[in-house]
Formats: sequence, C-alpha cells, structure tokens
Amino acid sequence: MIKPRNFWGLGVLLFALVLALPAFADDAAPAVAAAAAAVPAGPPKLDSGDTAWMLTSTALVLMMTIPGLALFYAGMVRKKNVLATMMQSFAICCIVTLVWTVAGYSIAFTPGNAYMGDFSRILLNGIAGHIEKGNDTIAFVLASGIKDVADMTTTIPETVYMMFQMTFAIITPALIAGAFADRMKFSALCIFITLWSLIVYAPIAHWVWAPSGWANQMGVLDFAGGTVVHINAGIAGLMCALVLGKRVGYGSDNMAPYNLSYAVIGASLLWVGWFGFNAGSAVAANGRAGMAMTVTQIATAAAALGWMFAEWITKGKPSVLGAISGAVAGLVAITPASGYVLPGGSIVIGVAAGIICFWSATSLKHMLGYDDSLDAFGVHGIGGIVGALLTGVFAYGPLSATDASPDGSPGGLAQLKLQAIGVVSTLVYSGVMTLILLMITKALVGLRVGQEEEREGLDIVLHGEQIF
Amino acid sequence: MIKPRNFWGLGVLLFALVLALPAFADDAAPAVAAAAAAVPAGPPKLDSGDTAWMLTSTALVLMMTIPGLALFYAGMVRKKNVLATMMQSFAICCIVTLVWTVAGYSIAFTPGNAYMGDFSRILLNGIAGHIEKGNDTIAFVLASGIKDVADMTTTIPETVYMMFQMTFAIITPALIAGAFADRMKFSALCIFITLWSLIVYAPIAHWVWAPSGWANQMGVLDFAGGTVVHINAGIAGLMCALVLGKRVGYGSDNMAPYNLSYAVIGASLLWVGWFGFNAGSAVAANGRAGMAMTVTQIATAAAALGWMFAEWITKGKPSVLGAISGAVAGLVAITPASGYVLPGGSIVIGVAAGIICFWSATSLKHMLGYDDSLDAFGVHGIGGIVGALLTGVFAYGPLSATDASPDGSPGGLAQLKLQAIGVVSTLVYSGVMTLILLMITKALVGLRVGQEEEREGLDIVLHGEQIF
Amino acid sequence: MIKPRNFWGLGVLLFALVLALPAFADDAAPAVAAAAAAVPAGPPKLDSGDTAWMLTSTALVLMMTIPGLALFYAGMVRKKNVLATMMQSFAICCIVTLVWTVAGYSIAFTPGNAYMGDFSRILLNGIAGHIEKGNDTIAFVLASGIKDVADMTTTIPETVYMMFQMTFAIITPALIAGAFADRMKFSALCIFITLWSLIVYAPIAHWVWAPSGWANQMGVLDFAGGTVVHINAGIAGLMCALVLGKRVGYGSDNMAPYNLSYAVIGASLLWVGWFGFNAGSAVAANGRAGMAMTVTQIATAAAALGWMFAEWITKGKPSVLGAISGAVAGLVAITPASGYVLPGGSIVIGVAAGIICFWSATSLKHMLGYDDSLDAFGVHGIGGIVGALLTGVFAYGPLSATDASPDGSPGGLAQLKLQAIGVVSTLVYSGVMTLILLMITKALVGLRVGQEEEREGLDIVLHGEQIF
Amino acid sequence: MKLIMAIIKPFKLDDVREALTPLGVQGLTVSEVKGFGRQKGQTEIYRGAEYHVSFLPKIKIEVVVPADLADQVIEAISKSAHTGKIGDGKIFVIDIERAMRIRTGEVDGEAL
Amino acid sequence: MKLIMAIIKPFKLDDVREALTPLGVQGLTVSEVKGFGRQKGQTEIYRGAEYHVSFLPKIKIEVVVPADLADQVIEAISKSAHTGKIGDGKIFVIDIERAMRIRTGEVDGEAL
Amino acid sequence: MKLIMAIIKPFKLDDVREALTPLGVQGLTVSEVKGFGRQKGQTEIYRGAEYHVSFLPKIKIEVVVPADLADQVIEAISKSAHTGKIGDGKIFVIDIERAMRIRTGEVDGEAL
Ligand SMILES: Nc1ncnc2c1ncn2[C@@H]1O[C@H](COP(=O)(O)OP(=O)(O)O)[C@@H](O)[C@H]1O
Ligand SMILES: Nc1ncnc2c1ncn2[C@@H]1O[C@H](COP(=O)(O)OP(=O)(O)O)[C@@H](O)[C@H]1O
Ligand SMILES: Nc1ncnc2c1ncn2[C@@H]1O[C@H](COP(=O)(O)OP(=O)(O)O)[C@@H](O)[C@H]1O
Repeated sequence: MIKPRNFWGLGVLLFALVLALPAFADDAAPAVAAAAAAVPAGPPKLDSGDTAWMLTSTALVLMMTIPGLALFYAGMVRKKNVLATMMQSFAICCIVTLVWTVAGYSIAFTPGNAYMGDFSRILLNGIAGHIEKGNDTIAFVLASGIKDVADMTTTIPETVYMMFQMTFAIITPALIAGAFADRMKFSALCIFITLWSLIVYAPIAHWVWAPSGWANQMGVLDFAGGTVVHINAGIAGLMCALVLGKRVGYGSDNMAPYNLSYAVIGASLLWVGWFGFNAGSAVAANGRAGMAMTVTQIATAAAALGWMFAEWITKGKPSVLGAISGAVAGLVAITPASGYVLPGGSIVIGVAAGIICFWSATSLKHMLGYDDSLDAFGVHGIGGIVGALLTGVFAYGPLSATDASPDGSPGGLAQLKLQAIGVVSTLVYSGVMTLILLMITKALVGLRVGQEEEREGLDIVLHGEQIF
Repeated sequence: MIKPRNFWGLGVLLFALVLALPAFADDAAPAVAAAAAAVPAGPPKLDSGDTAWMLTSTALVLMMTIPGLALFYAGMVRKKNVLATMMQSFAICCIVTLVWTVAGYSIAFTPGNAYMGDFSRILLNGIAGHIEKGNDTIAFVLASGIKDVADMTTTIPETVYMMFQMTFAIITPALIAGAFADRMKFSALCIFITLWSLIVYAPIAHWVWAPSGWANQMGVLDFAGGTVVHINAGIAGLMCALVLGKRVGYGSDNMAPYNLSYAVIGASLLWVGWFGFNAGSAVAANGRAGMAMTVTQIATAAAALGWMFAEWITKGKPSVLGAISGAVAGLVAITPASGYVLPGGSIVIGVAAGIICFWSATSLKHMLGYDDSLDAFGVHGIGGIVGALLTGVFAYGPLSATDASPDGSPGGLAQLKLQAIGVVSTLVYSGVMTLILLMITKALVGLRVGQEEEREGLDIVLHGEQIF
Repeated sequence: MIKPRNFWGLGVLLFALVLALPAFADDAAPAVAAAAAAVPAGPPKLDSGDTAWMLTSTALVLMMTIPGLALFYAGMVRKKNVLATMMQSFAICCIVTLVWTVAGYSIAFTPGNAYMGDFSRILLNGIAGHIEKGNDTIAFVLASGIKDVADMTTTIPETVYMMFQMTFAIITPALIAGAFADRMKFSALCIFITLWSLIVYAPIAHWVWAPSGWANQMGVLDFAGGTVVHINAGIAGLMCALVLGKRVGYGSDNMAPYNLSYAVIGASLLWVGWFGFNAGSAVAANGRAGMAMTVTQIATAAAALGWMFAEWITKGKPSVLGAISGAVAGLVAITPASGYVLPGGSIVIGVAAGIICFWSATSLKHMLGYDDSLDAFGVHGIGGIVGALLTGVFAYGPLSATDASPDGSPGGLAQLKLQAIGVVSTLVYSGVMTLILLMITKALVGLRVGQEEEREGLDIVLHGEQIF
Repeated sequence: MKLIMAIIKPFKLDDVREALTPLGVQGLTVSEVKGFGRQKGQTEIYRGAEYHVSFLPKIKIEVVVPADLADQVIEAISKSAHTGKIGDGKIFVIDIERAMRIRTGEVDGEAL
Repeated sequence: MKLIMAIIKPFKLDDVREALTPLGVQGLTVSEVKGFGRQKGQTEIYRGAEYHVSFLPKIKIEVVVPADLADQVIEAISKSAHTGKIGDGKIFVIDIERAMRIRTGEVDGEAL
Repeated sequence: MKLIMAIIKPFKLDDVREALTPLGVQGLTVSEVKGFGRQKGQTEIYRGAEYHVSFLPKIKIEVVVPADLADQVIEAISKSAHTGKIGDGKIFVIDIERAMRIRTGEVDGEAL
C-alpha cells in the first residue's frame, strides 16, 4: 500500500525539478526567440477558410471522445460495465468543458510565466472583447507576454482556438479512464478528473504550447499532443492502475470483451477524428495541415499492420482487437510528429509504434503485473514516448521553417535530447501529481466500488441501468 | 375521443390569430427595416471558406438525424421496436428531402408574404440559374421581396443554403417521432410527415427566418431553430401522444430500453452534429460561428450536469440516460440563443434547461398522464421554450449588431415579450395544425397498429425484420 | 471449375482491347484538347477555403469505409461473422493506405501514358518538394504531361489531393468484400486486395481521372467514381462470388442478418460521408460542389423511396434493409452524375437506381444463381451502370463548361455512347483482371476457409474472437 | 416435490409471477426460449431471401414446489397466462427427487 | 408422456424439426445453451489475455410426446442431428406426469 | 441416471466446472437464466419510470450423471457454488430414464 503522506514531498521535489529543466537545454532557445522578429502590421485578419477548417476540426476532435473513445473503451469491457464505461467518457466531456471554461483555458493559454498561465481569461473573461457588428474580423493572437519571445498569430477567432483546445483537454482525461475501467466509483471520477484537468493537464499544455511555456521556448516539439495528451494520460493511467489495484477476478475470470464491434466503430471514429486532431493542429487549412493528415494516415495504417503481423506471427492469428489497437498506437505515435515529418518517417514511426505497443500491451503488462484494464499506459503512454522521441529523429526542417527561423527544427541528436526532456518531465510531473490527486480523492470519497458491486457490474450499481 | 370536425374551425381561428400577431409588437420593426439601407454593390461573391463551412455543416446536420437521432431514439425503445424506430428517422429523411425539393423550400424561403413564401422555387426551379462555366461565383441573396426590408446577402451558393435548410426540415419531423414511437403505423407516418412538413414546418420557417416573415420583421430572435425546430416538434409530439394514446402496457409492463448504448452514441452524434446546426447558422465561418459553437458546448455540458446532479440528488443515482437527456436538453435550449449570447449566459441557459427538462420528463409527464414515449415534448418542447425565452434575457447586442442596427438585439423586457410571441404562435399554430393533420391521416389510413401487433413489435409486423 | 491458364490469354486480349477503345470515339477528343488553351500565369495559389473543404471531404470519405461500410456490411451477416466482416473493411483500409503510398498514387495520377501513370511519385517521392517555411502556398497541378492536353490546376496542396484520392482507393476494394463475405480466407484477402489495388484500381483511375487517361481525353464523364469505384468493385465482386462459390447452407440455412441496426448506422454514415465523396470531387468549395451535394441528396432519397415502394407493392412490406439498400443504390448511381446533372435529372436517376437495383438484388441474383452475399454487384455494379449511362443523358452543359469549352459536356446520344464505352471497358478489364488475380491468390494460399470453419464462423476461426 | 415447467407468452411473465406469490411460491427461474407449435409466425424477407419465422419467442418458467401445492400452481399459471389465443403455451409437471439450497445446505421442502 | 431433451449442434436444428413433423410432433421448445464436453473449443486471445473457450454453442430441444412415440422421436433426432463428428450431442428422456394446454385447459395427451 | 439441475451465481460457473472434473464428469450443459427469489435486485429508473429488477441473472447447469455419482456431484456443486450470501441458488435432482450419444448411438451410462 502506497502511503499518501509520501507524495507531498514528491510533489515539492517535482516542482523543483521542473523549474530546473530549462537549464539543460539553453542552447535551443535562441532559434525560437529569434522568431519574435516577424511582427505583423495592424490587427491580424480572420481567414474564413482557416476558420472553417478549425471549426470542423473541433467537431472532429469532440467526436473522438464522444462517441469515439466511449465506444472504443465500452467495446472492450464486459457486458455489465458497458454503460458505465461510456458514461465515463461522456461525463468527463461535460465536466472538463466547464472546468476549461472556468479556469483551464486561462491557466493553459494566457502568458503567465513559463510554468502556467495567468488568470486573465477566468470564465473566458474578455473573449468577446473585440466583437463588434456580429462578425468579429480580428484574428486571435496567442500572446507570449514575454519580451523577445514571439507571439503566435492565428487567422481564426479566439473562441475557435479556445474550443479546439478544449476538445484536447476533454479527451486527455477520458483516455485515463481506460486504466481504471470496471472498478472506479463515479463520484471519485468526478472529483479526480476536475482536479487533474486543472492541476495536471492545463499546466503541461502551457509548458508545451504556450509561447511562454518553458518546453516550447526550449524547442521541445509536440505538434498535436504526444506529451501533453498521450504520455500525460498514459502515465496517469498507470498510476491509477497501480493505486486502484487489479480488478476482482483478474487472471482467473473470463474478462473477454462483450462486443468488440463497438471497439471497431470507436477506433474508426478515433481515426477519422484524428484528422482534426493532427491536421487541425496546423491551425490553418494549408500545406502543413495536408502533410499532417498524410503522415497520420500512413503511420496509422503501418502501425495497425505492424501489430497485426506481429500478433499473427507470434500468436497464430491476426485479431481484430490487435488491428484496431495497432491503429490507435500509430495515431498516438504520429501525434507529436505529425506537422514535422514526411511520409518516409511516418512509416517508420508507425511500424515501431505498432510493434512496441503490441509488446507492451501483451507482454510488458503481464510481466510487471499491473492491471491497466484497457491499456491506457501500454498504448498511449508507450506509443506517445515512441512518437515523441522519433519526432526528434525524423523532423524535416522546412516543415517548421519560418522567416525568423529559416531552417525550422530538423531532427538530430540535439532535438532528440530536447524530446527526451519533454518526455521525462511529463512522466514525472504527471505521474507524481496524479498520485497525489488520487490520494486526495481517496480521502474524500474513496476510489473503488465494493467487491460485490464490482461483481454485479457498474452499470446497475452506479447508474441503475443495464443493457439487455 | 377528440372529434375531427372541431379542428377545422380551430385552424381558421388560428390563421386569424397569426395574422393579428404582428400588431402586438410593431415597435420592434423599424430596426430591421433600417437594415435595408446597406446595399451591396455588384452581385455578391462566393467565399470559399464560408462555403466550405456550410457544406460541412450540412453534412453535420444530416448526421444528426441519420444516424444520430435514429440511434438516440432506437436506444430508448424495447428490442422489438429498434429497427422500426430507426426506420422512422431514415424514412423521414427520404420523404422530407423530396417534399422540400418539390415545394417546401419554396414555401419557406422565397419572398411571398409575411406568412409564407411563393412558388417561384417549386421543384427548385431556377436554382441553377446563374451557373456558368461550372463554377458559379455568385453568392445567394435571400430576398425579402419587400420594399424597405433588407435582403440577406450570403457568401455561399443557393444550393448550399437550400441544402443546409433541408437538413433542418428533415430533423424537425424526425424529432416528433419520439412521441409516437412504438405504436404508429408506417403508412400513417408517411402521410402525416409529408403534410406536416409542407403545412406546418415550411410556413413557420418562413415566419422566423425569411426576411419577409412576420416574426423576423418583428424582431423575434431564433438563431438556429428554438421555435422553428424544437418547440414546433415538441408541441406536435405532444399532440401525437394525446391523439394516439398510451402504449399498450404503459404503466404495468417493463418498458426499459433495450440498449442504451445506442442512445449514448446517438446523443454524442447529436452533440457533434449540433456544431453544424448552431455554428452553421451563422452561414459563414466567422467570429459569430465561433461564439455559437462555444456557447453550444458550454450550455450542453452545463445542462447534462444539471440533469445528472438533479437526478443524483433526488433519485440517488446519476443515470446515463439522464446525462445524455440533459445534454440534448441543453443543445435544444441553446439553439435559439446560440448566435446571440455569451458564455456566461450559456451556463445559465444550460443549467436551467437541464433541471427544468429533468422535471418535465420525469415528473410533469407522469402528473399529466400522457405517454410521450421518448419525451419529444418534455425535452424539445420545454427545452425550446426555456431557450427561446432566455434568449430574450441574455442576448448580447454586439453579436447581432450591423451597420444598419449598431446596437444589435440586446436582451431585455422588450425582447422577452417578442420571444414570448414567437413561442406562443408556434405552440398554437403547430399544435392545432398537427391535430388537424392527424385527423386527416387517421381518416385516410388509421394511425395506430393493432394491439396484438403492438405487442409483437413493429419490427416484425411493419417491416418483416428483426434483430437477434 | 474455371481453369487458371485460360486467364492469361484473356488478360492479353484485354489489354489489346483497351488499347483499341479510344479509336471508337475519336470525335469526342477535340473539346478536351482545346481546354489546354487556358494556361494559368505564375504558380497556382492555395485557397484556404477549398483546402478546408478537401481536408473535410477526405475525413468524410474515410468515414465511409471505417466505420460506415464496415457497419453496413457487418449488419447484414450472421453473428458469427460480424467481427470478421468489420475486419475486412478495416484491414483493407490499412493495406491500401500503404499500397497507395508506395505505388498506387503514382500509377494513377502521374502523367505516364493513356493507360497508366509513371513511377515518378513512387513512395510519394517529391510530394514535399516545394515545401518551404512550413506553409506551402503553391497549389497542386495534376499534370497531363501531354502537349496540347490541359493540366488540371487545383487550389489545394498535393498532399490533400493525394489523400482525398487515397480514400477512394480504399473504399473500392472494401466494397468488393461484400461479395465474398462469410467465406474468404483472411490471408487470401490480404494478397488479393494488394494486387487488385495496384493492377486494377490504379490504372482505371488513371484512365478516367488523369488528364492523360484515355477515357478522360475521350470525354467519358465520371464525376466521382461511377466507373472507377462502383462498376469496378461491382464486377470484381461478381467474379469473386462466381469463383468462390456459394456459402455453405445457402438456400437452406437461415442466413438472416444478425443485427440490421448496424446496417442502418452504416448506410447513414455512407450517406453523410458521400457528401465528401461527391461534393468533394469538385476539388473546391464552390457552386459545383453545392450542386453535387444537392443532387446527391435528392437522388439518394428518391432511390430509397423507389426501392421501398417497389418492395412494399411486390412483397407487402417496406423493409428497413430495403430502404437503406435503396439509399446506397441511389448514392452509387448519382456518383458519376453528381457534378453534371441538375435536381430534375437526379430524381430520375434516383428512382431508376432504386427500382432497378431492387430487381437485381432480389430477383436477378436468384435467377442467375450466384451468391453475392451482400450484393456488391447487384447494388454497386448495377447501380453504377445505371448512373454512368444516365449521366450521358442528363448532363447539363453549363455545369462542366470552361473558358476553353464553353458548352461543357451536355447529355445526348454522343455522350451516351462515350459513357457506354466507359462502362464496358471497366466491366471487361476489371472482370478479367479480377479473375486472374483470384487464380493467383488461390494458387498461393487458397481462397476459401474449410466447410467446418465456415460453419463455426470466421470470427473465431480466423481471428480468435467473438461477440457475445 | 414437483417441477412445474410452463411455456408462456413473454408479456405474461409478470402476471404469472404475481399470481404465484399469494400461493407462497418464493422462487422461480425463467429462460428465454423459442417455441414451435400451432401458432404461425411471420415471414421475414431480406433482399429476396425469404425465411419463415417458425420459432416464436416464449418464456419458460421453471418452479419447484411441494407436491401438494402443484395443483394450485398449475391452476394459477394457466389462469394468469391465458389469453385464449393460439400460442398460449403449455404446462408440464415433472417429479423432483431432491432439492438443496446452496447457501444453507437445507434440503427438499426447506430448500424451496 | 415423455420429455425428450436433446442437445444438438445449432445448424442441425432445422433438420431435426423437419424430421419430427412426419411423426406427428406438433410442438417443441428450443433454447440456446452452451455445452461443455469432449469437443474442444478455440482459444481466444485479447491483448495477451488468453481464454480457452470450453463452452461451445449448442441448441437444446425439449419436446414432450406420448410415451409410445418416444422411441421413434429419439430415433428421428439421433439420425437427423448426426454428423459423426465429436460434439454431436445427447438425447435424454424424462418422465412427464402431467401436461396442460393453457389456451384450452386440455390435459395430457390432448395437450401436446 | 440423474439429471442434476443447479441454479448458481454466474461468476461461480468456472469454479463449479473445475469441481466436477475430478469426479469424472465429462460433459454438462449451461444456460443463462433469470432467477426470482429471496435475493432482491436493484431498481432501475428511466426518466422517471421505475422498474424493480426482480429477476437476477443466474446460470443453470444441467448435468446428467450415473445415479451413484449423484451425491458426490451435488456435494461438489454445493461447495463450489457457495458464497454464503443470499441468492446462491438451488440444486434439483430429476430421474433420467434413458440417455443416448448422438454421434455413436451409445446409450445410458455409455452416453454420458
Ligand atoms: N410437445 C411440445 N413439447 C414441448 N413444447 C411444446 C410442445 N407443444 C407446444 N410446445 C410449446 O408451446 C408453445 C405454444 O404451442 P402452440 O401449439 O403454438 O399453441 P397452443 O399453446 O395454443 O397450443 C410452442 O411455441 C412451444 O414452445
Ligand atoms: N453428462 C452430460 N450432461 C449434460 N449435458 C451433456 C453431458 N455430456 C455432454 N453434454 C452435452 O452434449 C454436448 C456434446 O458432448 P461432447 O462430449 O462434446 O461430444 P459428443 O456428443 O460427441 O459426445 C456437450 O457440449 C454438452 O452440451
Ligand atoms: N422454487 C424454485 N423453483 C425454481 N427455482 C428457484 C426456486 N427458488 C429459487 N430458485 C432459483 O434460485 C435462485 C436463488 O434463490 P434465492 O431465494 O434468491 O436465494 P437462496 O438461493 O439464497 O435461497 C433464484 O434466483 C431462482 O433462480
């Protein structure tokens, strides 16, 4: 049994560590700083095409969580937990929407300092500021708030940027739910997710994506959320699996999925929606978005086939669950890389993700003996790490080049080192904070349903409903 | 038993009432009339970004009905009626497509008079008028046809406008089906929906959205269809529930939903598709669309949590059906408000809709004793009324401001009065007309399947199929 | 038993035939050649709105295969084959993605000659060529590579064009799977599809859509894939059904679909996704896209009602499977016509497709006695032929008019003749080549699972999984 | 003890259960079954393939009662499951030699 | 009367039903069951978790017939359900004390 | 021979099967059933409509064994299915007159 009191110390340690990290890679900063030279004249204008694509991308990414992830996860549990598993995704979507509106967005995307934003957008205060005559024509500038650090000028309204980012804030905690499926109390989930979204997700998003964030300034590359979303959710999931313990009957009862066809629908919708996730992260309908979509498709297919053939060879049959798990692993791994790599690199990333995640979900997990019900860590954590590191290898400079930084961020040893820093900081911060928040939640309402209730199934016990 | 002949008199009465309504609010008209001053020079141009968003929105709104609503409704019925329930949405989609093509669009969106359009677009006559060299570059102007009343100039082709509106014309009658699920004859449905679409939907759409429509001129605000779609479908559903009577076994048999996971998928797709519904109602990819999407998301989450906690507190458990019903209630309520309110207002609208619809679907219905099988009235009717009225309270002027009307339409008592007029007229016109059309249908083919057939289930009886 | 060796001769014969075809319709060529006169000045520019729509369309068309087609097909098989059927669509999606990346795209869309492209885009070589400063602003030109034949200049990046076309390359072989559902080996599927995609699909796409393709030059009209996708998949399916033979128990066992509600979801997603398929084939967000979407909607609804009423009259009940099958038939038939016809023509095409496909799937098939499990030929083959021919009747000139060809391609006898050439060449080439590839696959791994395995079901036998 | 096995129409289940309670029947077991009999089913047609549905959904109730209660139970079931329409179902009686309650190990009469 | 209870392979159901009709059997009841026996199932693997499927899908037929018909019915079932492969199933015979048709109240022989 | 029919809690199925193997039981048949008894279910509420779930999921095991094995089998089942909580289920014993293995035509003891 892990003792709560130890965590407080760890949390403090962690903050110190994070404060120290930027020092490891000072050399990478100038390139970014130089980018500040390009200053747009006059207030930036909306572009209707870019806005159209970002509105669409927002819808696509929302679709990833509901019904995508809800189905993917619900398709892997036993009949008695199908509704409760869908409810986890659905409720998280609702809770995080409000948390993000109230404070999450402000913490993540206002200048603040290198570790978190400020409170200037609490309750979206001021987001309607320059609306005049209905059609707001001024585009959003993601301000760095720091002298010599460039702002990021978009061609879309701030509401759309905020919404697009909200859908990322939603799916990340929803991914964690895969690790504690089948046994967590619903009340515990509500509390834990609220805290986690504010205290873990929003700051990490700030580090990596706000111009003022330390990782961003340092040059850590994460196009669409390898660290912020997947490693973050993966390690948090691992902590949940460790703290909650194994499902009743794990290893002896038959826990075969009730209806894998749901999981296939879910994985398919994740795939389609991921075009919004990755190509949408270009924040415009342009060549970079097109390339991001292309490498997403290729890596996903390569990973699905990678897992499928690995399984076919080692276990004798190519399972459907294997193919879709591989696809998700590929989607995860290409996420940080998507705006940086070319098709060649994407094949390598895909195959690597497919095979490595196959190994982590089918062997590593059993070797280490934790029960991560739906492999939040095995697929998202490991897949995210593979992708984040390989981004540092395969990044193609011209894709990220700008006037201010004409070489962009090409892959290489220097970049690999930066990527490793990104990975490790996320693992450490998210891992430790998740443990702390679990302890708090446990103290408040307890984490797990009783053994009898777990046997009976969460659908009827927690929600008073069932499928027939 | 309601006697058919009484309805004819009511219908006439009603027309008179509607003719009289504009007189109640004459003071609101000038602002709109003044808008006519802004005349664009030369034929208006297409904008590819706006067109891209509207093409996308059309796809999203179609997805709301098939498979969204089909699943939402099918997930709430018993096994023996699952296919028939999906068929209702699907067949309505097909029927209304043709009805709209033949006459509905013309009745709704040509100038005509204040009560209905004319017949200049029968069979879409002339819609290909200015096509030349494949790529039509002239944007559609929704003409008022009235001196001193402004036309509405869009930046998209007429075909796209017509299609976008068609998807609204499709979902509205499909919503009604929730009220008569489990017992209506399929032949009756085909006839009733055809008539209803032409005689109820198209005129109301004209009142509210055509520049020449009386409600539009008066200043009734309905951004995306609180009155036209939801109150309209809700009250029509109530009439259907009253005329058809209760399901066999209502109150004694177990009518628990067969597979609520379908309903979760359906509600999720409704949510995602609603971005097209509300943000698409900006008819452009601009700041107003972004704000409409934002408030849609927030109100929906707030309403889902509102219903969920209300149920948790009063019944002891937060049900999945409750959470998704709340989400739909929130989507309904924010619909009329979406292009007019800011995030703050949207939270209030959401919470109000969630709690009030919880009460109407779980208590009011049982108190009044009608059997609205899937709560078409309880959720869409009541939710629509909540939203339409609160739009009059929370509307933020600058969102709807134009050169001609620099203050826009801010909320306040005057606006609330206008909103109430919109609500009441819709309730009365739709309610009465629906009754009349039900009587006609009953006279032609009868409304309800036999008791034995109802017991056996509509799937096998009406369609000769079943799920296993 | 068909003997493999006969096919080689047929293949050679076929090539000769195809080489000869252009001679039949030389008169049609000049109009197209004349189009070459319009040369754009300077490198063509990206348009963000068009790019937004094409990114969206790509997502929509991917959604058609996964989960759309996967569900449509899985909903029509017996319980024991549900997962295997979904796996067919999913695996084909993955395999074709890589095949297209490696060589398919190059064979289809580089200049080459009239019969196939060249190898300049092998492994997408050079597709990142003009990327500079991240945001590539140069739009893609689909080069004809032939003097006096016009290039096709788009307003989107090449990656997006390539991806959009990839989704077509994916769905086509996935459609074939309907014919061999319930009995093909998974290893055979992997091999057959790889070969088919390269040797059948890519060349036919080149003929019809590459500016240098013989059918394109001759003036065969196929807006979105009536020949390339549907007739092609349909005839290939028929060959598969003939070569594999009937399912065990065909005609005696009850083969009623396990869960038609999946098929309804699938058909609905196909419908929604088809907006990307057809309106996306305008490669821009413009008036032609709007008209393509309009006629798609109308023809689909008309076909669904056509099949439904035909069945209602002849069999006594309107089945859900009938309505959705009709909708798919309508979608298929309007595909080649979508950018060429007006609403009036689309109603005729829809009704014709609905009734004729009803007849082919319910009567013709049983008369001829082959077992095309899910009617790949009866719906896609026949529907595609109906649509391709009627395109030649109803094409409205101004929709395809350009500066160089101010009359466009109006329907008429001349065009009908061209369409027939397109249909016949596709039938012959695809039919014969499919037979050859089936023989090769059979020689390598065998085509069909054993009789006992077929009885037990593909889910457990091929993939080691089942639904409960 | 007797095992009363009744095949009834599905929607009659609640009525039957309610009719048994007053007799002191404290437990019973039901299964979803398909019945073939005089009652004719519908025809299903899927794209021209016709299947006659000769098996109709029924509910099988199995209830073990002391021998002296059997008559009353049969009577109660036959009344509460009766509609008078074809397909109402059957009641069969089988002898039970022993019974045991797993929780307590009680046997025979005590176990019911 | 005798209750003939047969466990058979699912795809043999129609054959068995057709074999019984000529004998004058006018009704029977079937259930979907899972059988455990000598016939071995497949192994399912879900992300490394292996489950051996020891329960295979079977169909249970229950048909009550007059005692003198029992032999013929057993014979007919065993022939029509026979494939000769492992897992073909079993036939059990149980004595039925009483039978009643709910619709009419007819009993015993009349009720079948 | 005796037919041992046991109604047990679903999650106990594997335990029971494992308990029977050592006794030489080579086959058995299970069905998913719903049980009504002293154990009370949950209440389901769907938009204000309350349904008390009086039928709880149970597994019915049917195993035919030689008469002399019956005691041991009953003992094994009652031990392995026991949790001590309400709803553990029942075991009933019925006499079987004949048995036949369809594959081979073997009868009675041989057929099991
Ligand atoms: N001989 C029989 N053995 C077992 N079950 C029977 C028998 N005859 C009828 N049944 C069951 O009883 C149900 C009703 O019988 P049916 O002949 O349709 O009508 P009725 O009950 O009015 O005589 C059947 O569906 C079947 O499940
Ligand atoms: N002793 C038994 N009691 C009840 N059912 C049995 C028994 N033995 C076998 N069965 C049923 O018969 C089916 C077939 O038995 P199995 O041993 O696999 O093959 P075979 O029928 O060829 O002997 C089993 O799946 C099970 O349902
Ligand atoms: N008289 C009976 N006849 C048939 N089945 C019974 C009978 N009594 C109980 N059962 C079955 O046994 C199950 C358990 O019974 P219950 O009264 O809930 O608890 P317990 O087994 O602890 O006595 C019931 O759900 C039902 O399936």
